Amino acid sequence: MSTATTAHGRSQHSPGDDVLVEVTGVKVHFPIKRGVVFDKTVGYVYAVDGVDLQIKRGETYGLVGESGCGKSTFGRALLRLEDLTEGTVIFDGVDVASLQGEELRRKRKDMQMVFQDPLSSLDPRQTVEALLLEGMNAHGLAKDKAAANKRLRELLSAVGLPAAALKKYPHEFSGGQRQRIGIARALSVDPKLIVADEPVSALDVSVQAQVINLLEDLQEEFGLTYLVVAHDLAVVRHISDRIGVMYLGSLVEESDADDLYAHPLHPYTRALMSAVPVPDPVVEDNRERIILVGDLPSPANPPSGCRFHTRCPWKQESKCDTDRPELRIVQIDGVPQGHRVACHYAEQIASGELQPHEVKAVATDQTGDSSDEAGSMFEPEKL
Amino acid sequence: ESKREEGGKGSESGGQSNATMTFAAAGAPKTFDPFYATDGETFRVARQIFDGLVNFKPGTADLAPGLATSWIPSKDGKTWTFKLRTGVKFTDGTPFNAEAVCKNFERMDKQNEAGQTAAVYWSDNMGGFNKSKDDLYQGCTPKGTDSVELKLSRATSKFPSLLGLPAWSMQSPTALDKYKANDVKAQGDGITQSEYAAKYPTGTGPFKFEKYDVQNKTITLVRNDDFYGDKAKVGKLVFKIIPDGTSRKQALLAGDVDGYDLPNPVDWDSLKKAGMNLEIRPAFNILYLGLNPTKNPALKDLKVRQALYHAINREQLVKNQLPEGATAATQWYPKTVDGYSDSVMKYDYNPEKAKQLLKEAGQSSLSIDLWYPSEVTRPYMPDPQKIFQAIKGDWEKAGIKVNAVTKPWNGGYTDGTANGASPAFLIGWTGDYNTPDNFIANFFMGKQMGISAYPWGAQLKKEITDADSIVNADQRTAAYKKLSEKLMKEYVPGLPISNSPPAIVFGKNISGIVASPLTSEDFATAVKK
Amino acid sequence: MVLNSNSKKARIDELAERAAVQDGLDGGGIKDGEGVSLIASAWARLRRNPMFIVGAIMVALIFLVALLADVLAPHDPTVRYLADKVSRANNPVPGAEPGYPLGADDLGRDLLSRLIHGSRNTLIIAFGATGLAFFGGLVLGTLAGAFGGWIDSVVMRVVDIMLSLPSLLLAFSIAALFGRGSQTTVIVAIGIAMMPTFARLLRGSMMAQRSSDHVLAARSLGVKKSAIVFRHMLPNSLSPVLVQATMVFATSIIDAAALSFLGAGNPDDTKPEWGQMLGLAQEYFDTFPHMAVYPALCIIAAALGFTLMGESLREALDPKSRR
Amino acid sequence: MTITADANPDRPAASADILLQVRDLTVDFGTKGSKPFRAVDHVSFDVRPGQTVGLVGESGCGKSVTSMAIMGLLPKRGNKVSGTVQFEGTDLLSLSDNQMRERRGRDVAMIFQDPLSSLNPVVPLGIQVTEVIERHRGLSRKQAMPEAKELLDKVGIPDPNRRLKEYPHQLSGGMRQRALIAMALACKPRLLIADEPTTALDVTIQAQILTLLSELVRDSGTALVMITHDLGVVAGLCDEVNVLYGGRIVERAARHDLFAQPRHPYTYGLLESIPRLDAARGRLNPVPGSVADNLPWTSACAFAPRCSQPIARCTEQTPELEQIEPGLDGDRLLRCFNPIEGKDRR
Amino acid sequence: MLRYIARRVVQMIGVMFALSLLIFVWLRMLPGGTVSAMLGERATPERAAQLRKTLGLDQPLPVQYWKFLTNALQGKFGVSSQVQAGSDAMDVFLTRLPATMELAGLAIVIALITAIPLGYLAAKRRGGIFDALGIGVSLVGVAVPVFFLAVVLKQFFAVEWHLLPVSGRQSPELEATRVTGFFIFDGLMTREFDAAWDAFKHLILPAIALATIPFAVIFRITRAAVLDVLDEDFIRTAEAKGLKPSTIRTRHVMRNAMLPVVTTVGLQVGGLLTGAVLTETVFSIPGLGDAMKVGFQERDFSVVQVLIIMAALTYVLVNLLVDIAYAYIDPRVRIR
Ligand SMILES: Nc1ncnc2c1ncn2[C@@H]1O[C@H](COP(=O)(O)OP(=O)(O)OP(=O)(O)O)[C@@H](O)[C@H]1O
Ligand SMILES: Nc1ncnc2c1ncn2[C@@H]1O[C@H](COP(=O)(O)OP(=O)(O)OP(=O)(O)O)[C@@H](O)[C@H]1O
Ligand SMILES: [Mg+2]
Ligand SMILES: [Mg+2]
Ligand code: NI
Repeated sequence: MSTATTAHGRSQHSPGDDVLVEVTGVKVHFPIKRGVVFDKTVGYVYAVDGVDLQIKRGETYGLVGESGCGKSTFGRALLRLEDLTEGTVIFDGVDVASLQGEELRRKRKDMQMVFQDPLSSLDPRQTVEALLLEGMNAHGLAKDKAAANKRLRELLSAVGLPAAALKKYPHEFSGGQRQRIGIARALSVDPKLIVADEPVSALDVSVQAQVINLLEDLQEEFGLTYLVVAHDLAVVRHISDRIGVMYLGSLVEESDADDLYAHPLHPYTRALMSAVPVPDPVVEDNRERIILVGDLPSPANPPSGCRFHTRCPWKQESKCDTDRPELRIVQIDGVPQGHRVACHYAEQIASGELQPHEVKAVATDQTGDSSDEAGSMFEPEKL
Repeated sequence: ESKREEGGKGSESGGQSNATMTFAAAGAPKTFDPFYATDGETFRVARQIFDGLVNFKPGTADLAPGLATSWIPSKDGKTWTFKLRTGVKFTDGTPFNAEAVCKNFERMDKQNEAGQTAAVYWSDNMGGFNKSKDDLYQGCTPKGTDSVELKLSRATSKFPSLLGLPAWSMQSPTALDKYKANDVKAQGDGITQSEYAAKYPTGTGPFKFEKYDVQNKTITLVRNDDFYGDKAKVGKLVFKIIPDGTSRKQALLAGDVDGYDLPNPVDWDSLKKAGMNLEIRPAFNILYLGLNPTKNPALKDLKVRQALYHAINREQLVKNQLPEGATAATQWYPKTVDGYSDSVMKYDYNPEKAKQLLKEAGQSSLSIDLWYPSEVTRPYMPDPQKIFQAIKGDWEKAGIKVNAVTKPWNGGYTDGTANGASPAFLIGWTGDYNTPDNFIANFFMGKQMGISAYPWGAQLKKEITDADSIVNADQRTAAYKKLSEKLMKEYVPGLPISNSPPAIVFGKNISGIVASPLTSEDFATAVKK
Repeated sequence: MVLNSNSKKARIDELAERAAVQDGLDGGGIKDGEGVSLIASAWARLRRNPMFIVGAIMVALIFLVALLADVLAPHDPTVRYLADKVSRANNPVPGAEPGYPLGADDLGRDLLSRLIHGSRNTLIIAFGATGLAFFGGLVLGTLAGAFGGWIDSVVMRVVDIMLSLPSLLLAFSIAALFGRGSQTTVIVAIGIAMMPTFARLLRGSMMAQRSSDHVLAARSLGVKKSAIVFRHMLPNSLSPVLVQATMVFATSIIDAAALSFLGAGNPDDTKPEWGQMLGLAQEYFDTFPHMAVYPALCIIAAALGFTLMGESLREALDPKSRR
Repeated sequence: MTITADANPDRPAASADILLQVRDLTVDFGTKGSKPFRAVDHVSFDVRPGQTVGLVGESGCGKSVTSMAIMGLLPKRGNKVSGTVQFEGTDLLSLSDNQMRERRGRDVAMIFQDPLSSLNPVVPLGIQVTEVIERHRGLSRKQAMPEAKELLDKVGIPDPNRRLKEYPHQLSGGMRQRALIAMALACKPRLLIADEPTTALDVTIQAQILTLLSELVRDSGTALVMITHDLGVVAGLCDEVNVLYGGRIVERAARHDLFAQPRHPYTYGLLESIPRLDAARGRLNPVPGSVADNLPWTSACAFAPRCSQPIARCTEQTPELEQIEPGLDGDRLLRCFNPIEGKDRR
Repeated sequence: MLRYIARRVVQMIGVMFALSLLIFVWLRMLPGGTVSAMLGERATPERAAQLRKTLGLDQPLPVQYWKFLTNALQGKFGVSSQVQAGSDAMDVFLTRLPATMELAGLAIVIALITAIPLGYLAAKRRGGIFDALGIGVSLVGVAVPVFFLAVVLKQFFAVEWHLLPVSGRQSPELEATRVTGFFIFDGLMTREFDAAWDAFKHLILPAIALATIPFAVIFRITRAAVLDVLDEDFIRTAEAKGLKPSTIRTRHVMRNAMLPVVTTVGLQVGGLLTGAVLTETVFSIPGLGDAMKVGFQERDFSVVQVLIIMAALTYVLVNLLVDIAYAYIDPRVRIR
């Protein structure tokens, strides 16, 4: 590839300052319904609970967090595949959150999605050709047969698949190839933004690297903007320009990718970082680990105050369990501007003034966390 | 431990035994008070526990003394005096006497609204209730203890044969009162019977009602040891309800039951071969093809009706589709009925003649809707569908176009035909007692056949009523013979098809039962070996 | 609700979902040429399944007989050739004789010809009833599955009520509603009685499709709703319904027989049909068992053929069995 | 922390300090009917008491099948297992079903990838823990209960008394995995096989579980066979690492050696494919193609089509697993005609 | 759980109400009716009108329905005109329920005790002799019309070989005491063991005929469920723990495999009722199926109405019980 020789694939296409997506106060709450005669809403799953962020044009924004923290839901909400409970999403100057019907459908051309499971996201009964043409037809991009054909070939070569793939069905491909088809489909309508929800989690390491490279190349070539959702911090760090760390429905920290590794400020980020295994025994042997106790609390019943206080080794007597910290810019030496964190004591922790202490694990009850229950507990989303 | 008595044991004296005879019934009796019944299942049971004032000679439809030993009408035929049997007691101990008879009649005549609709036999034959103008019954006066006088509003041939029907059974007045026999209520879709009818039917007959086990569908009667006549030969008589025909047969063959009624004619042969006692009753029914010119004006022409008649190969139909012993009908009632004429006009099978007659009537391309019922079998019509097929085939051979119309018996068929909605239809009748009136009055007085559409319609109705009110039996018989001839020659309001003998069958070890044309066998004479 | 609400529904939904979830064969390198669709690969599996082959042969034979009935049948099934031999009293069912290998029925019509023509009417009933149930269920299920919301609620409540009645009873009472039985009433009765199962099955798998990733993907592509329903959801939901249809074929033949047995079938025997022949032969069960046994064997063969096909189809389409 | 410098597979069998000795373990699937498929191909390795041995490789390389074959858990039909698995001198493969049952859970225990599906959803946790104690130590359920409680306590499950009465779905993922570990350790087995024990878990939970495992192994002296596709996990935990490709071991080394100087192009490629958290590295250098492209080992190197530096011999001959010059921590084995030379990754 | 039951009960009431309305209207749309059934050949237009008036059938439908509903709420469901003339329709249901329950109960027991072990063995030795046997029997069970099978069984076992009684519930000669109406139970309770045995013998053939379809279904489900469970990871865990095969079979395989089986058993209720109509006809058993058939044929609408509603209610109730049983076996659905 053309850029393969450069030392680093990321961000030569230096993102401009112009903001493509501006998200403010986005909340997505799923009602929990129950009742004897009629279903009443008895509570909510606070899947996304107040997220503000900006994604600049051409940049890759990475979103990390543990399973169930609301990353996917946020990604879908951004694309209006999920109805927002609150908040606005300004995409390219338009508030997507308020769009409806046909308008929204047209807007979809500009924002696309790549899914985690490459097979289940492809209709098993359609050939690759039909899959790719569908979006083009929906937006009037395949004007005539010849043009469409040309475009199909372009797409396939862009994702590194042979033209023979067109007549095949998804189940005839390997995992990596399927993911390429998924990416080609997203590209087929010429979007500005691609939300990639765990695009490589289901893939083997070697294939994962191929897809990561592909994503980077495509960004270069088409000037795409990415929101990459993943739970693998190393992957996110690798491909992102900016990273947001999510915990229980909201961002706890946000900064440039390199800066986050250099200066993790939030206790949760620190713990996360220290937990990621590194394929280097020397590093591993000398690492200092912050082992968190307990599990992620249920998003249906999030803790008060700082969402993280139940597991935080730096938790203080005051404030933590009562006041919910804002995502704020901190003034710490060596920490560049634009590093935001949602912790009352970020400065004190950074300076070493506060030291971690032992945390007693509280047993969390896992109710309603398995997907089949969620399926029957909640009405599936509307079309 | 249970307190059940051990069946089958006990002394055997005077041809009597304590044996149990089990008879398979096709359905459950609708009630045990025969006064409100119309179904044969009720009547069969009622026969065994009740007696009427008059009775029928075993094996015939002729009258015989019952609880009355003799009777005489007045000159005008409106007052009848009955001499009663003495020393008879109901099974609850109430003496049978003139007072009891009158109480019975008063009870029958005095019905509330629901009772009036339920007492179909009474209203059919008596015409009304509460001594109203239409009511045949006008009063009962005891003459001493052993004689009563019944007053009628008009003379009729029905009397006194009618009193031999189970509906006119004499029932214990004490029990009737005590268990509120007349307390009949209409509720929702049905009519609730009294406690009397459900649990305490009390009569003077050879058997006593013991119990009806609804859950096992069995009715148990036990011998009435105080019976005035010959005591029953079996100690216990059980009716086991087996609705499925094949099962009844199998149960008999397997020895589970000792007999059943109306075996399917296709089984007669095999039953006989298996050594069963198959009793074929004299035919006392008729299958006819009703015609209604109000629905198809072509039928107004006598020639058309005659043509239709000539076109039916009744001999073959009888052979193919009807049981052994069935005969092609020549007139509107069977041979055993007084008033049957041997010199009626005969309509032999002759498709050519039929065509000729139709041509003469200008109806060469006659097309007719022929109705036949589904979901039913009748003694006179074991398989309506097949009889229909046969007639249809015959008619088509004579160039008549036949449109099949079929409706479930209870799902519109009887309704439709009764209301005169069908131009041609298959239906029939089983006689209740031996008078022509019991047949023809039923056929021609209603809307069914659209008699009024004919020029002779009113006349026929009058002729029927007139014949009925002749008091002298011989004169009456003569009048009916003439009427029968006229019906077959001049009127031809419909086409009598056949008389089929119903059978009853018993196991090898059962004897002594005399088959009755009225299907009212007396089980008291049954002997079980 | 966490509990599986009404279990019949739940069971149907589960089957639907299971069949709707697709998993794939791992593909190797991309070879040239046409792709192999799921249907094609299912077919490839089917072809090797002896159960399917036996079933298909049985069904094909019946179809063949039905198509060629006019040629194959030695006589007209409605003409009473042996009427003269019939005597209810001592020979109700004429036995075999030259030209009439199985003898005649109780009206003197050739039994063999009636059996042969019976295949045609039996298939008409089975086809009619299954088709009606299928399309009715398809419409209801699609409505409910595609729109959700109150349409779904209303449709499903009706379906629930129908489901809570035993299907044969439902058919029986629908047949009774017409008063007079005919081929059409039998078809309609059985068809309606079978409809709710189809509706539920389809709705179940449509629901599973609705929340599936590939439908989400189509939505995010901006594909029109109708296209999503008809191009993605419906085709992917059909396989359990198709399997069910094959099964209903078998049951509808048996149900038609049961209706005749209960006296609610088609009384017009000029269109012979096996169920009806069996029903009408009731009175001969013990005296002339062949009258019942022949049509019964035909019914069993047909039902077995379709069941075998259905079972093997289910296996072929069930992703779980692709191990 | 390597116990011995001698990792030669050709050592005399069943030497006293070898706990598990796997020799030429081969598993063929589809013995009749369908196309035969060799999932595990002459795999040999040793495990010493207290040692942690890693098996790494991408999906489908035969890791799980190897472990299942050792445990005798492969289905009875449709496969053929050959070779020997000497455990403390007995060949496990030659044991009868019943004899094997006696040993499983007592001498050799195993934990699996998906902690939810690996627990019986309709049986309370307590019974699932005690049943193994009852089975192998002849205790009654009543006697076993306190032990179960202690076990849960030991693996760090808070409020064990309550948890014993609960069902798996009421526990979080990490807790379920802890419960599985508790069951595996209930009879103090001398060998524990862990098949991707943390793959289904979040990183923070993974860290908890890995820490727990290494502590338990250290405290009890149980040997551990760690199966994973995550080189990071191996780097932190294993004494010796076996890299599998297409059912064969392609490289074996002590962990420091392996990561410092990967010699097999596959190992090297894997390491190059992984984005690292601790360093902003250049563009990833993935191994091209995917596992499905592999050739059979019979007449060539199965990795050749994906290899970064294949030579002619690679497609003509099958390389053998051979001892190469000792690494920093001891002997190492390699199956390659054209190994990577002189790339020190430190 | 309680809330769930409450919800289901409320739903049930709604369904019953809708159903009663539906059936009421529907039955009254049927041609013919009680009146013609009661009168038969004796029907004349006048008499029919008279009867209709007496029974209140001449009133507008809504009025009739209202009357029916208010009566029904007081526990009066109308009077049977044919099936058990004069009895309250609910009594008809109650007197006939035991017969059908005995029959259906024995049938389901037969189906369960044969299908579940066979299903387990078939799955465990997939492709083996038990598998083939089970599949064969279940295919035949589905393909042979119940009534035909019933007739064949009866012909051989009762008529030809005289091994079992031909029809009915109990020999009347025994004069058994009636307590609950469940003849076998009554016989055992009153120690009339001969009566219980006799009633049981009467049940054998019909129950076998009726059991074929549930057998087929339960067998198939058990087989599939066991196959599924055998593939589950926790079975592997259990094996890895070295548990005894019997422990694995009962505690781990069957417990889980029972889940779909339990649901299926509930679903068989409808099928059993359908089958009961046919077998009760063939064996002349005075149960609900027989009442249903006669009710329809003779247009005994009060009875049909009650029977249909009760059938639906039974169905819903059984399934509620099944759900509760399900919750008992499966802790995952036990929440709340
Ligand atoms: N349609 C829905 N209805 C109700 N709750 C939902 C729905 N979708 C997601 N949730 C809940 O919202 C929370 C966040 O889910 P989400 O899928 O966004 O998490 P995630 O961070 O993507 O996790 P993962 O890494 O497992 O994909 C979870 O607790 C989930 O159960
Ligand atoms: N029962 C089986 N029948 C046939 N092939 C099998 C069977 N089990 C495993 N295989 C095949 O054996 C090979 C090795 O499988 P195995 O499960 O050991 O891989 P793995 O290394 O554990 O992969 P993963 O990381 O995905 O768990 C795979 O190609 C797999 O398809
Ligand atoms: Mg997600
Ligand atoms: Mg594995
Ligand atoms: Ni890069």
